[in-house]
Amino acid sequence: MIPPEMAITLALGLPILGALLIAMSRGVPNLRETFTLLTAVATFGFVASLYPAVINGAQPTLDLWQVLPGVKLSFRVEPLGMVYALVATLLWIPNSLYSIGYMRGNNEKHQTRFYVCFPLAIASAVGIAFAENLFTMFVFYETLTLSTFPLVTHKGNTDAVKSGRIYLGILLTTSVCFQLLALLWIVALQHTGGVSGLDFASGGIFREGLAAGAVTPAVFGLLFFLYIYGIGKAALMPVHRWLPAAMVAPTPVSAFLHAVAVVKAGVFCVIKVTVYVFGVETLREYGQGGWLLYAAGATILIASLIAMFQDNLKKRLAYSTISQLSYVVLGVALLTPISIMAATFHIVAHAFGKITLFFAAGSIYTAAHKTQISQLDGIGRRMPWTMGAFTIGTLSMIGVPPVVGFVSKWFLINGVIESGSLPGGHFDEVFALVVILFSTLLNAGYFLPIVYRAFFRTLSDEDLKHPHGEAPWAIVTALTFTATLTLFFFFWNQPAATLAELVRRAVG
Amino acid sequence: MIPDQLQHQIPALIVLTPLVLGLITALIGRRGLGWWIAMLASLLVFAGSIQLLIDVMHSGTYTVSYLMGNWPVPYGIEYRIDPLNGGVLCTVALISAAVTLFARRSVASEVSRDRLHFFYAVWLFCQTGLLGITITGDAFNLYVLLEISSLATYTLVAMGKGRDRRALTAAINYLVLGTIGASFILLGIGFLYMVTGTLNMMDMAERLDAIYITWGTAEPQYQKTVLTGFAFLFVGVSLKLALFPLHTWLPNAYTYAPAAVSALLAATATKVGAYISIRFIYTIVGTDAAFRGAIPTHVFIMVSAGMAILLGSYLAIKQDNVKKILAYSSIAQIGYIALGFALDNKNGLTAAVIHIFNHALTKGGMFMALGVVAYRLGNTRLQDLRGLGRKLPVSMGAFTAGGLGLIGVPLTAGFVSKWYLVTGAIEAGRYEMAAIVLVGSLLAVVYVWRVVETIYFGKRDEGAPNVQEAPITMLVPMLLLIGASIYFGVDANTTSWIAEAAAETLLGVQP
Amino acid sequence: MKDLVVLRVVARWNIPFMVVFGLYVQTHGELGPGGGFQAGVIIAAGFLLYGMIFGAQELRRIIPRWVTDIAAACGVLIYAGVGFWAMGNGYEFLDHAALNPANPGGAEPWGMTLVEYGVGLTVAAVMITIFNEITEGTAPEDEPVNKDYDNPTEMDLPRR
Amino acid sequence: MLDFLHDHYNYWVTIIIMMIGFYAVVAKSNLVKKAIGLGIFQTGIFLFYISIGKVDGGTAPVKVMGEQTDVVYSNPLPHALILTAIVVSVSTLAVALAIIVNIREKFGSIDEHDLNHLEAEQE
Repeated sequence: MIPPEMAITLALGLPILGALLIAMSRGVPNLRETFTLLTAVATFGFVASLYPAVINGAQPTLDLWQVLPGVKLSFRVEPLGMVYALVATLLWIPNSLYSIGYMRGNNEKHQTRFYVCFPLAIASAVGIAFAENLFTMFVFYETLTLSTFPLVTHKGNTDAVKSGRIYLGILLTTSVCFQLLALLWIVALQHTGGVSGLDFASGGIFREGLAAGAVTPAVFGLLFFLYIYGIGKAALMPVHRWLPAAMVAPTPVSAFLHAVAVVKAGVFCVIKVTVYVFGVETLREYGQGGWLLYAAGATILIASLIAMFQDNLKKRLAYSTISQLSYVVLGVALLTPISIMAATFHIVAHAFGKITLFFAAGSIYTAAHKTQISQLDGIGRRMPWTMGAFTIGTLSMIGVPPVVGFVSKWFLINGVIESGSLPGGHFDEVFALVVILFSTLLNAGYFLPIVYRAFFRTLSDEDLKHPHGEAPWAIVTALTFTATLTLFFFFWNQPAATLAELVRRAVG
Repeated sequence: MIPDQLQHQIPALIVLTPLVLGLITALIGRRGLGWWIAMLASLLVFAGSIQLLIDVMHSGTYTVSYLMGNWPVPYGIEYRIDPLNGGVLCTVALISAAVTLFARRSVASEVSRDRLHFFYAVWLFCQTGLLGITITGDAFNLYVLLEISSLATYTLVAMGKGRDRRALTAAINYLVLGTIGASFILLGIGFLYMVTGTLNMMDMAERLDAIYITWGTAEPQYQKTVLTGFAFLFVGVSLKLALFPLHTWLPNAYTYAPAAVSALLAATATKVGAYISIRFIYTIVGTDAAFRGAIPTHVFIMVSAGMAILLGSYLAIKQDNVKKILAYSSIAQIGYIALGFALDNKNGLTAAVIHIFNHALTKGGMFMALGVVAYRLGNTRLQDLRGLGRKLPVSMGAFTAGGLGLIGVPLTAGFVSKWYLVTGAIEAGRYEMAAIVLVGSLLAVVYVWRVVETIYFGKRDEGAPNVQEAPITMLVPMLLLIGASIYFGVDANTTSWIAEAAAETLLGVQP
Repeated sequence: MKDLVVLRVVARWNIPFMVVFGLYVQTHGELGPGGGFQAGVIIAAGFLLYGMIFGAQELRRIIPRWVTDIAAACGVLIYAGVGFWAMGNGYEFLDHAALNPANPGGAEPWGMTLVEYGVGLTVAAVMITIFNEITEGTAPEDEPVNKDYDNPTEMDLPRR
Repeated sequence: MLDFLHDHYNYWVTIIIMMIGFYAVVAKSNLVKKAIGLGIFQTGIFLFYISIGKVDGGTAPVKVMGEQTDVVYSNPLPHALILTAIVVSVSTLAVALAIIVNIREKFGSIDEHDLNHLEAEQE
C-alpha cells in the first residue's frame, strides 16, 4: 500500500513529470503518446489508491509549504474532492486514447504542446480537488485556466484567438474580480475574527463570526454571491459565454476540459465552498439560497432553449452542458443534505454522459468531417458504434432509467421534496420541480431529433458520393468505453454513491 | 566570515564603492575595462547590501547606524538602515547587479564605443545616488544624492540618442520636471529644517513630535510651516515617483533610453522615489500630520493612485510600442505602491514595500526581454514582434512569465503584492480601492495579452530578418530576475517577513 | 575676441591674480571663510576667462582634456582616500582623528585641509570640463564666440 | 497687514524669484530659456535657505578672537548646505546645456514647438 501522503504527492506531481517527459520526447510521437497514456493510468492509480482510506473516514493530508505567513499550499482528501479527482483522472485515460486517434486522424499541428498542456491541466484539477484551503483552491483554479488556454487556442487562427480572449477574459474577470475579492475579504475578516480560518471546515467557517457579530449577514450573503459568480467555470448565466466560445478547441479538449475537468472544477468548487466554507446550515439559517435557486433554474431553462436552436453539434452540446451544470448548482441551492448528495452524484453522471457525446461529435468530425446537425441524416448506419454511444449519452442527459443520468435526477427530486423550509416557502419547491421536469422535456426535445436523424433518415445524395466508415480504432475504443461506463454505472455506482453519501453526512 | 571591522564599515562602503569605482572607470575605463569595473562594483555592493540586511534583521532593534566622520548624531551625517530601506537597498543592489551583467552586450549595441567608459562611469554614479538615497539618514544628504542619481539618469536617458534621437527630448523633459521636483524637495526640507533646526531624519521626527504637542495651543504657525514643507516635499517626491498626474516624463524617458537603462530605471528609480515618500510620511512627518493634519493627503494619494492604475493601464493598452506599454504599466504599478502606503495600515504598507521589490524584479526582467528584442531587431514596435515566440523562445517566455506577474496570477510575485494590498484596502474599509486594484489587474491582462498574442499567434512577415536568441550574458540576468519573481511568488516568506517588519517599524508597532 | 586689445591686456593682467587669489582662498579654507569649492571656482574662472578671450581651442591647448579628466577624478580620490585611510585604520569614514590618533582634535585641520584640496582640484577641473563640453563643436574656432547681433540667425529670433 | 508683508519679506522675495523662474520654464519654448528659468527657480530656493540662517543681531559665523563670549553668530549650516545645492544646480545646468547642444545637432532646432512637430513627423 502506498502511504497516502506519497499518493497525493504523486497524483499531483506525476502529471507534471509526465508533461516534462512529453516535452522532451517531442519528435518521437510514439514515445510521446506512450508517456501520455502511462501518466494517465498511473495518475488514476494513485488517486484511486486513496479511495479505501477515504471511504473508511480518513482524510489524508499533505502540507506542501507556506507561501505567505499563515497561508499554506496544502491538501486534504475528503469525499467530495475524491469524487471529482476520480472522475477527472479516470476519464483522462480514455481521453488520452481518443486524443491520439483524433490528433493523428486530423493531422493537427503542435501536437507536443497539446500533450504537454493536458497533464498540466490534470495536475491543476487534482490540485483543486484536494485543496485544503481557499487559497490553494484559488491557485489551482487559476492554473487550470491558464494551462487550458493554449489548448483552447490550439488552432492559432483568428477564430481561435478570439475565442481564447473570451475564454480567458471571462474566467479571469470573474475569478479576479469576484473570487479573489471574496477570498481576500475573508482573509481580512480572519484578522478581525470574522471567520475561523481559510481552511475548509465541516459546517463552514462563518458560524462563530456570524454568531459573534464580527460578520454581518449582509457581508456573508455578499461573499457567497461573489464566490458563486467568481467561480465562472460553473457557467451560471450570465457568465457562461466562455463555454460555447471554447468549443473552437479540438474535440478532445472540448470533451475532456469542457465536459469534465474545467466545468466540473467549477461546480465542484461551488459545492465545496457551499459545504465547507459557507456551510449549508448557516446559509439556510440566514436565508441565502433563494436567489441561487432561481439563477440556476433560469440558467437550466434558458440554456436548454438556446441549445434547441443550435445547428452546430458542438455548440448544442455546449449549451446542454451549461444547462446540466446548473442542475448541480440547483442541487446546491436547495441546501439540503440529499440535494448536495444529488449534486455530487450528478458531477459523475454528467461527466460520463457528456464525454461520450463529445467523443461522438469528434468521431463524426474525424470520419465524416461534419459539424452541423442538419448534415447528420442517416449517419447512424455508417457509424453504428459512434451513434450507438451517442444515443446512450443522450439518454443519460435526459435521465431515462437504465442510464446513470436517471440516478442523479432521482436524488435531486428527492432533495426538492425534502427541503421543506426553503426561504420562500412552497413556491421555491414548486419552481425547482417545474424546472427539473420541464428541462427534462427540453433535453429530450433537443437530443432525440439528432438520434432520429442519424438512424431513421436516409443518406442524402451528396453524402452517398463520399463514402466513409467508422472513425479510427482509438476513437471508437474510447467512446465505447465511456458509453459502457454510462450504462454500467446505473447498476453499479457503489464508489460514487458511497462518496456522495459521505458528503451528505458531512453536510447533515 | 567577514571581519567585524569590515562589517562595521559596510554602510559607508555601499555608497563609496560605486562612487570611487565610477571615477576610476571615467579615468581608465577605455579599452573595454568600464564594464568589468561596473560589474565588480555592482557585485560588491550587492554582497554588502545582503549582509547589511541580514545584520538589520538580526540586530534586535531592527536598525544599523553608521556615523560619517564619527560626528555625533544630530550634527554629522548618519547612515541608518532599518528593514524598510534595507529591503529597498537590496532591491536596488540586486537589480543593479543583474542589469549591469545584461548591459554589456546591450549597451555596446546602442552606445558608441568611445563613450562606453563614460556610460559606465555615469551608470555607477546613478547607482551611487540610488543606494545613497536609500541608506542615508540625513534629509539634506538625501537631496544631494537624489540629484546625483537624477543627473546621472538624465545623461543615461540621453544616451539613447544613438538609436532614436527622441531620447534627447525625453531626457530634457525629464530634466526639467525632475529638477522642479528636486527643488520642491529642497524647499520642503528647508521648511522642516526651519522648524526643527536639524537635518537628521530621526532627530527631525523626534523634534516634530515634541512640536506637535503644542499644536493648537501655543504656536499654531508651526503647524502651517510643517504642513507647507510636507506639501512641497510630497509634490516633489511625487514628481520623482511619477505618481499620476505627475507622470508625464516617464513614458518617453523609458521608451527611448537604452534598453539596459530602461530596465534599471523602471526597476529602481521610481522605487526609490516611493521609498522617499514612505520615509517622509511615516518616519519624519508622521501620519497624524500628513494624513490627519489640515490636508487629508492620503485621500489625494488614493485618488491619484486609483487614476494611475486605471488610466495608466488604459493608456498601456493603447500603445503600439511594447516598451511604451511597459512604461505606462509602470505608472499603473506605481499606483499600487502609492495606494499601499496611503492606506495607513499594516497590510497596506507591507504591500507597498513588498511591491517595490516584486515589481522591480518583474519589470526589470521584462525590460531586459525587450532589450533582447531591441538587440536583435533594432526596435520594439508591437508589429515587429509578430511570431517572435518561436524565434526567441527564452526571452519571449520570460516576457510572458513576467507579464503573468504584472497581472498578478497566483504563484507569481505580483500576486503576493496584490494579496496584501487588497486585504489592506478591505481592512481600511476602502472597498472601492480594492475593486480598482482588481480591475487594474484585468486591464493588465488586456495589455499583456495583446503582446502575448502577437508574440505567439502572429505570423512573421515575409522576408523579415532571421533572428536568433540573444547571447548568454543577456539571458542569464533576465532569467535570474524572472525566476526570482516566480520564486518569491511561490515562497514569499522571506520577503513578507522583511516587508512586515518594515511596516511594523514604520507604524511604531513593537515587533 | 582676442583681437580686442583692451580685453586681452586686462585679461592678461587679471588672470594671474585670479589664480593666486584662488590659491589664497584654498589655503585659508580649513578654518576661515573659504575652502576648496570657492577656490576651485575662482581658479577655474581664471582659466575660463582665458578661454573666452583666446578661444576654447587655445584653452584646450594649454590644458588638454585628459588633464582635466584626471584632475577631476584625482580630486575626488584624494577626498575619498582620506576617508578610506580612516576606515583602514579602524575609524569611521572621514574621521580625521585617524590622521593623528594621539591628538584627535589637532588632526581635524589636517584632514580638512587635505579634503579641501581634493575638492578644489575637482571643482576647478569640472568647471573647465563643462566649459569644454559646451563649446566643443558648436563654435568654430576661428570665429569669435560672440554672436553677430546685427544679423541674427534663425536660432536667435523670437518665436511666435 | 503691512507688518505681515514686511516681516516676511524674505519669503515674498523667494516666491517672486521662484515664480519668475517657473514662468520661464513653463512659458518659454526655447530650451535654453527653460534651462535659465530652472536656474532662477533654484536661486529663489537658495535665497530662502540663506535667509532662514540669519539670526537677529548675529554676525558672520567666523570665530571672534579675544575674550568676548556673548557674540551671537548667524547659523552657518544653511550656507554650507546651499553651497552644495549650488554645485548641484550648476551641474544640472551643465547637463541641460549638454543635452540641448545635442538636440540642436540632431534636430536642428531647440524650440519646443519645432521639436514636437519633428517628433510627430517621426512617428
